[in-house]
Amino acid sequence: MADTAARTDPKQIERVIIRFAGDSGDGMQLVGDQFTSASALLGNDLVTLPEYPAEIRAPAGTLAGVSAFQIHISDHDITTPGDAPNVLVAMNPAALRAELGRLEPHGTVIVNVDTFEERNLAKAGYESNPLTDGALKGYTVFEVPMTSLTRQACEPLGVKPRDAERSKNFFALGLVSFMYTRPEAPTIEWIKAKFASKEKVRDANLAAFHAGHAFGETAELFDHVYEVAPAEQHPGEYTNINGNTALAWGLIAASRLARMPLFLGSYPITPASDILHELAKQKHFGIRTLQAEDEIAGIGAALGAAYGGHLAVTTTSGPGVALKAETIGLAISLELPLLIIDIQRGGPSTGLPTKTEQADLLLAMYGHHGESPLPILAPYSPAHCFDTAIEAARIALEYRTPVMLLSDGYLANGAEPWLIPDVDTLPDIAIEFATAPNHTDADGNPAFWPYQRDPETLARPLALPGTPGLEHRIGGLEKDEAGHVSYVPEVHEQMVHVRAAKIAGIARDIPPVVIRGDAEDAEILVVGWGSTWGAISGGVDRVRALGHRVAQVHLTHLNPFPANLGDVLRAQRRILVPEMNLGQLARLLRAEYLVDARSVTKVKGLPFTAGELEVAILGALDD
Amino acid sequence: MADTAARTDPKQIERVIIRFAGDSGDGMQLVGDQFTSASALLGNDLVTLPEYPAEIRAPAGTLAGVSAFQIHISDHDITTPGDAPNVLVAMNPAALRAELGRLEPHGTVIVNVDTFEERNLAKAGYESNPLTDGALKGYTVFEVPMTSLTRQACEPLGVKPRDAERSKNFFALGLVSFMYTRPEAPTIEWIKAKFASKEKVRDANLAAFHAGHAFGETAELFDHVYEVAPAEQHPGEYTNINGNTALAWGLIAASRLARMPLFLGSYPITPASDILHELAKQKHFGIRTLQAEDEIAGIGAALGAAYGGHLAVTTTSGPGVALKAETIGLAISLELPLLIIDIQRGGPSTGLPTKTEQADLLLAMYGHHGESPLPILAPYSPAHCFDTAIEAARIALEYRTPVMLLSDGYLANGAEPWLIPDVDTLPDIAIEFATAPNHTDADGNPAFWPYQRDPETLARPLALPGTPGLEHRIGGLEKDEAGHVSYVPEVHEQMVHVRAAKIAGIARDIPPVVIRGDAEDAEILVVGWGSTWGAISGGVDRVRALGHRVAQVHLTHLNPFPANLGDVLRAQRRILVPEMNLGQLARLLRAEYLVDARSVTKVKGLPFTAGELEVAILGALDD
Amino acid sequence: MTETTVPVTTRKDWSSDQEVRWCPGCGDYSILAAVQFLMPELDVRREDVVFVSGIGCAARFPYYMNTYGMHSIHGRAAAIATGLAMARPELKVFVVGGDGDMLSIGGNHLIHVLRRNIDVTVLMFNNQIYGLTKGQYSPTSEVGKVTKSSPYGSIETPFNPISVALGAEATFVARTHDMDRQHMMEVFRRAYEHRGAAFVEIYQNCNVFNDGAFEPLTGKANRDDMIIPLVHGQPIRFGADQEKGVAMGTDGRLRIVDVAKAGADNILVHDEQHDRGLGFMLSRLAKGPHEPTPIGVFRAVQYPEYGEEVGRQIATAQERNGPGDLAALLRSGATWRVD
Amino acid sequence: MTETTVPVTTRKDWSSDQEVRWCPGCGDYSILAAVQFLMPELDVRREDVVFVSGIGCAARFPYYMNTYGMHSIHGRAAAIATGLAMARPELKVFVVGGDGDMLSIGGNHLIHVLRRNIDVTVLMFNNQIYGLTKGQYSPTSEVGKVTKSSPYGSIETPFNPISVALGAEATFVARTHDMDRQHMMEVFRRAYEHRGAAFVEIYQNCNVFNDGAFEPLTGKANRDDMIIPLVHGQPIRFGADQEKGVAMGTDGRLRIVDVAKAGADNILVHDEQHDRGLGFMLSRLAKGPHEPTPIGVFRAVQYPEYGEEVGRQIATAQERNGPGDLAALLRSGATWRVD
Ligand SMILES: Cc1ncc(C[n+]2csc(CCOP(=O)(O)OP(=O)(O)O)c2C)c(N)n1
Ligand SMILES: Cc1ncc(C[n+]2csc(CCOP(=O)(O)OP(=O)(O)O)c2C)c(N)n1
Ligand code: SF4
Ligand code: SF4
Ligand SMILES: [Mg+2]
Ligand SMILES: [Mg+2]
Repeated sequence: MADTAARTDPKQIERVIIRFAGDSGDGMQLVGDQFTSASALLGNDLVTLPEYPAEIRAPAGTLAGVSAFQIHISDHDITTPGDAPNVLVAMNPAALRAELGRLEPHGTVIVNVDTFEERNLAKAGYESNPLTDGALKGYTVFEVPMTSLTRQACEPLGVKPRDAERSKNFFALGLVSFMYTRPEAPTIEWIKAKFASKEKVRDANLAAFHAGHAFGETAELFDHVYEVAPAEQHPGEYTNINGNTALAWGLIAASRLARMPLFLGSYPITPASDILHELAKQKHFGIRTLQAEDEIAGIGAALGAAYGGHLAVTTTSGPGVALKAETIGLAISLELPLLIIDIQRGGPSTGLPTKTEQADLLLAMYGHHGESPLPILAPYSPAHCFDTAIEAARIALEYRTPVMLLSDGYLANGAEPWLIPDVDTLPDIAIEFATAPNHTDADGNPAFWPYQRDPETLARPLALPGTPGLEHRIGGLEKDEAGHVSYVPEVHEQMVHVRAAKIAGIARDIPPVVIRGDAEDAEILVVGWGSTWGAISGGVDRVRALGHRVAQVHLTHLNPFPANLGDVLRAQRRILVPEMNLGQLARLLRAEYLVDARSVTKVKGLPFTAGELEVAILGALDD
Repeated sequence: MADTAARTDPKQIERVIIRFAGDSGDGMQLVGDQFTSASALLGNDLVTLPEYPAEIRAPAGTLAGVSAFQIHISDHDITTPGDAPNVLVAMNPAALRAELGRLEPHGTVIVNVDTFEERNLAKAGYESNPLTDGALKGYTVFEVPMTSLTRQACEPLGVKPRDAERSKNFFALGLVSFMYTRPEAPTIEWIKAKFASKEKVRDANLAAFHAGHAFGETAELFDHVYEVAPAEQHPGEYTNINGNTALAWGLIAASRLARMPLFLGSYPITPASDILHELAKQKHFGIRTLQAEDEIAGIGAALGAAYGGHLAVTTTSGPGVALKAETIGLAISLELPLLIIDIQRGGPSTGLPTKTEQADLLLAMYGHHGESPLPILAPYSPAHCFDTAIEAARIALEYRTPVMLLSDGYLANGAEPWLIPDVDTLPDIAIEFATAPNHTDADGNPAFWPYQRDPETLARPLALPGTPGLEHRIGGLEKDEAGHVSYVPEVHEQMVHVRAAKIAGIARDIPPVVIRGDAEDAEILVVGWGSTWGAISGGVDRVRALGHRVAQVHLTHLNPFPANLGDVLRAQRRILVPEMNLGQLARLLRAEYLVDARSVTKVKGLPFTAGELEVAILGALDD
Repeated sequence: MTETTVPVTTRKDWSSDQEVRWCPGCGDYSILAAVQFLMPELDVRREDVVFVSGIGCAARFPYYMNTYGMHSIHGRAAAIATGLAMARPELKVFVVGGDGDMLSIGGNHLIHVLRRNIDVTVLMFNNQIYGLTKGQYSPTSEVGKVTKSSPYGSIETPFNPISVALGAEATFVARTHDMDRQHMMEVFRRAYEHRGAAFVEIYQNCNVFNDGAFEPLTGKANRDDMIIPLVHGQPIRFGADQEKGVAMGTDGRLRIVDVAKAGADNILVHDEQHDRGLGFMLSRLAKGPHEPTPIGVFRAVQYPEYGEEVGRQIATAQERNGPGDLAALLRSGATWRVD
Repeated sequence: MTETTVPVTTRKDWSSDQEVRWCPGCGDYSILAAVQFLMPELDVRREDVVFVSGIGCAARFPYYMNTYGMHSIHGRAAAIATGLAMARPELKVFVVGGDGDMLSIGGNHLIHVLRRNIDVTVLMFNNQIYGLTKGQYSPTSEVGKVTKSSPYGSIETPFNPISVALGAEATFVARTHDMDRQHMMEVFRRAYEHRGAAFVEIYQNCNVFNDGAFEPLTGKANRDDMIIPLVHGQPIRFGADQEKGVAMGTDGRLRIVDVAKAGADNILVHDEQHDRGLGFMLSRLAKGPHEPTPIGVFRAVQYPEYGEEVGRQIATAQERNGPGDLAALLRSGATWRVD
């Protein structure tokens, strides 16, 4: 058959969802990332979902050790990593067993057949070989001897067979790149750069990648290859970015825009550590990072730096937020700008440390003693982490308040193409520090009153240590306008109200909510926050496509809510609030606006799929 | 005038509110306590309100150093320390200045006139002498040279004048005891016992007390003395008790009723420390107390003891609750019984450490990461702390869950007469520990599954270390019924729901709310929780006395709410929720039941008065 | 529990049914083996042993022991174990964790559990790295260490865990390493038998994120010249032929000397029970695992154990006041009757 | 700020307008006075000085200094000061607090700020009690102490703060007491001038809850025989006629000896820069303030200071990569254009 499928014109498809799965040691995240890059360069729209186990390295070949990377590529605007994968690449039996259930009916399975021998099957808990016992009936299965072909490809290089085997993930990458007509050059360049310092490994990986590609071309397994055309996108320069990197860069941008050095006090914790890693790397921006002894010290140091006039940040996940509660209370009492970034993960307690969840909203809102309000923001997509970091910094600085930013494990590690903003168009968020007294004392002498507020924003003046003549003391005890400790009942009551009013007043300074979908006369409004945006949008679009009128609101500002939110909500017939928790935003909306917001919840450590939300919305319409 | 007023029959009055105020060093709390005891022995109903400054000893004679003790005694059932005092005893100018504003119009002022000289007036910020400049017009003022009379009385004892002066508080006590016909004997006995080891001090105090009494009898200042008849009370044996003691005793009782030793892990903090002090004293009950290195260690040690089968408790205030958040999450995940006791004080941050507030309800409810529900209880009066401690222990043990108990500074230090319960009538709250396997594994061997739940309560079996054959591991990672770590999405979702259902299910096991006042057809329902009970009851009674129909519900169980609460609320025309915060219970009720609960708030570090609530309720009726 | 003798067991009895999930080649395996081999030699029943851990790779330890166990939260194991040991003095409580868990977030609980002399055996796996969070430097990492969180090299002076423990009044302090099962077992046995808090630092190789950190010391070829074994009552000597020794000068300086030159009599005799700082000086001998380093027991002194003292106070209180009468307690203030 | 010389000040300039609210007779007053008298002697401007404190009586200190100040939360001052000192290396940051604040709840931050050698001056007021919460025992209270929380006597071995600091790699460690203003001022000056973390323990009398705790040492009549002054480079001698001294034996034991008998040459010469544990041994000489106790500087060594190292790394990074170009950063991954 000279006229093999592979040589025919590629078949055009709108979109495809591919899931790479293998052992933790198999390098699935690495090839997933590179497949993403190559697709991004092609101009596809894409969303990714990496998933890895909590163990550093669970025993090889076991279900617990399976690591997976899902990518959804499309020729049009997409918002989720896809409901059910179309293609599953399974590097071993455990990967097949763990992941098969997610595959779409009649989906495609590509297995590394070399690994389907007795020991591995047993480790995965298979009693018989699924490749032969009919378990895969209905699926399109390609059995590829990836290990042995990789070994063969590396033989001429003089690489030992055991070492050569490690490159089998690049074989898989080559094969899938071929199937979906990804260009080879960028991947080759990338392998060369990435492994520049380890020649043997570089060459083995290159050989494996070529071999995989060549195998696709020559083996007559595939009827045809596929092509996903570039998506229509705003013109401009793009890069592929995950949420944690976007957040880190957003913080760097905010520090530039505020003309204040950046300070990070943090303690490592999954899935937040990468922000620390990224900022530690970018020291030439004048960034100071402290890997503190614990989360309390992390926020403590950040608070000290904030007091010293730095743009101060602490990053963590749920357990760390819990530990920081007392210091957050102090920051609220001191009224100092501070960013507290929570990359949420599955709880309670250690819970599911590598999985995603949205269950810290009420903790962010209420997790400090006394009446202690603070603003809360949440980005809705990986790239939006960049903007949200800047917006959080703007609010923190302008209102002299700690601000909570709630991202989550899905945003943190998930990636999407991002139209790189023109840095000159970013907002100026610099504030003025006090340089002169703002008061005259009883004896007619100039004085500095650290809690004499701006009448509009209610923000207090900040005088940095080092400013001559403005020496003053601040603290966590209740104080009066002059900053002096006061236990006078009326002063306390007034301060409690002023602190509340200051935060509530931020509503005047944030954009009103905008309705997506059917702004008028909708049958139902779907309200979300954070990382569910993609799935909710997908679900809403599907239900609208069925002819229903559906409105959608997605909140970035969770405290205070946008000023028009109450009116928007009260105008609705039905309100549905999908959340990856047991209904936390719904509680806030019900309490605040007395509207019958109903919850759709998913607490599985996994994001919603658009399909799930389609079903949920349709179900709610029946009520 | 042989026929002096003092020798006429005492004038009967229903009730009186007396406020003793002086410098921190003046011993006002001590004489207040003893006046309380004497009144209790007389059979009066009474409620007290001690108030002291945050400093150990602020400079003598300053406003910051004023310490006060208010007592309300009555011949009928009362519930608050009274709105405005009828009598103010002011030991120095600062006390007069700080406290006069609270006195009822035309009230009585008794001052220690010896202290009204220039230096003291200046320290108090008086520019002229209020005794002579007309500032006290309209009040009935008695100027008594307490210091010099005390000195004179002690002279024969050979006590040095400077030492003698220290007894002037007992002079005041003697005088007021005379005015309100308190029997002398119990106070004399008490002085003898209390100062047994310091003879000189004892004798000086006795002399001063007698002198004060005698002064009242002989000086012809008073038209007549007053008598407050005993209140009608249930027959039985009474003692006067404050909230912290009642709580400590309740914990001891619970440990007896559970047949488990008591363990307290705590870190000192005002106003909770006295519970630690009381339990440390009662070691003969087999109690173990650990003054830990911090709040986290306090709850950590308690959790360890709980795991070991002790009735485990940690006590603290707001800042400590914030610090314990992460460990509370672990306790929720482990499902171990544990009592977390928060004696709330003014916040945020260090706030008003010696003042009362109710602003930790939402912290208790939501202050942990992930979906982490736990029961919350709050006592409504000092004596009710005893019952609530037992009820909290019952729930913790039966449902294997940490429980939050929210008291506050007002309950902690306030006292009331308490009908001592018959210990034989207290409930048995003992639970059974696992002693045998509860499962058979795949190979047919017996196994112990630590998360295989009771189908009704959803409680898990507890096997104590030391139990042969039931060795197992527990932890904060998500786990399945067998107790094995599980990251399976469905297992997590199920566990999240089960943990929520377990706590929600406690509603079946707690008493329904009972309506006080007008159960039917009320114009308004007033809902409260915690220490506001007395003031709310007083306010409700006053409004009813004006002819309005008012219903009152006071919640001890705040999570879950009693099963009938929704029905009760939804049947109302208006709902008013008075709280010493910005409306935290109101938020919970609105979110849960979608009822328009309105808030009345007071955040001054002081309890509501019945008068304030009368005004608030009447105001709400107009809406 | 009518039997009075402890049943005979083997390693297998002490191994749980859970799959061990450390990276292949991790030093944690050999520590686990040492503990599992040791347990049958101790006079203890499985049900009376509890392993409490924090979070980290090391902290997974309890899952693999067929005893009672709690995998708690990061840094808090010592606090939790304190409560357990106080409540149940008859149990044998182990605290297990990593250098991050115990010296970073858990530093305060560690020094307090040692100071209080709670009856627990603390096993600290020091791999000089955060393993579970994938390789940040730890409070024991050397200056200059390049990790994800210190791409320009760490600038923090590391803790010397032995010094920290001794500065915190620890009554038993020892060091061992994962390449010597016999030594580990011996040290663990001594720690287990110590009444009060016993602290053991175990040099542990993290072959994924910090491979070979202790190789200069624990590598077979290096041991003779680099490991200084401490033996109570014996002169402190090392080297293939015991040719090197440690001596104290009147200037208050410990020095490594050539035994032949210095004279065997001038070699310092190790004294675990030295109460005023010798162990500390020995802990300062090496500035890191690239210099000759003492292993073994630095300090072992008998001080009152906390739980026992608590028990004694309760007993005293009961002698004085009787065994707690609830009805009487409720009447211990002034009371009155209403009829 | 064009002036280059620091204006001349007096104590009054350094005193804030806030009324001092300690109990009359409290040792805190004399410490405050010593600091306020010292400040004009240091080459520093008021606006460049920051006092950061936790919670406790001692922690009220910042309110009384007419400088910048933060009264933070219990135990966390060292952590907050770490961030401030890193962010603003030109400021002079003091950390002030009590024994409870720094060694109980704040113990971990204390040992880490010392280990990291952050440029702060830590003044720990040790009154061996919790003052502000009205008299519970503290981690430095002696065994047997009867307090509200230990009615049967405390059973906890106290920390020796000097030992803790030395065990935590502190580069400057000293002790002084509230009855000797000159000594306080001298020690504070040395601590202030030290680059890196300086730890000073100040024996402080709490006359309300723990009166006379240090009287056996600091009482005028007792000082000669009970206080052992440490002076760098000098033999360690004390007594009215310097008749007593401290000597080291080859058995590794420090002893208090009669100088005449032992011979003046055999008296140990104090060496603050001793890098391997002499300061620690000296800290163990007394088991409490009822035995002859060294005061002065136990250790003073020069190690790289943290903030400076951070600055150096930033400078290196900027040399290597230029001063941070935001637009370039956003393009540092693979990019593509859509037209
Ligand atoms: C409160 C909290 N903070 C941070 C983490 C993340 N975390 C888990 S283990 C660990 C450190 C692990 O290092 P180590 O204790 O040395 O153990 P190892 O993995 O090296 O054995 C960290 C930072 C957490 N689980 N909880
Ligand atoms: C988180 C927290 N826990 C507890 C307290 C209560 N508290 C305030 S000061 C203090 C200890 C005071 O002792 P110390 O630090 O020795 O200072 P001193 O008053 O003796 O000067 C305690 C326990 C608090 N304010 N915050
Ligand atoms: S990461 Fe290191 S310490 Fe953790 S299991 Fe792997 S090798 Fe062991
Ligand atoms: S309680 Fe003690 S430490 Fe506190 S101010 Fe009073 S005397 Fe000083
Ligand atoms: Mg480690
Ligand atoms: Mg103290």
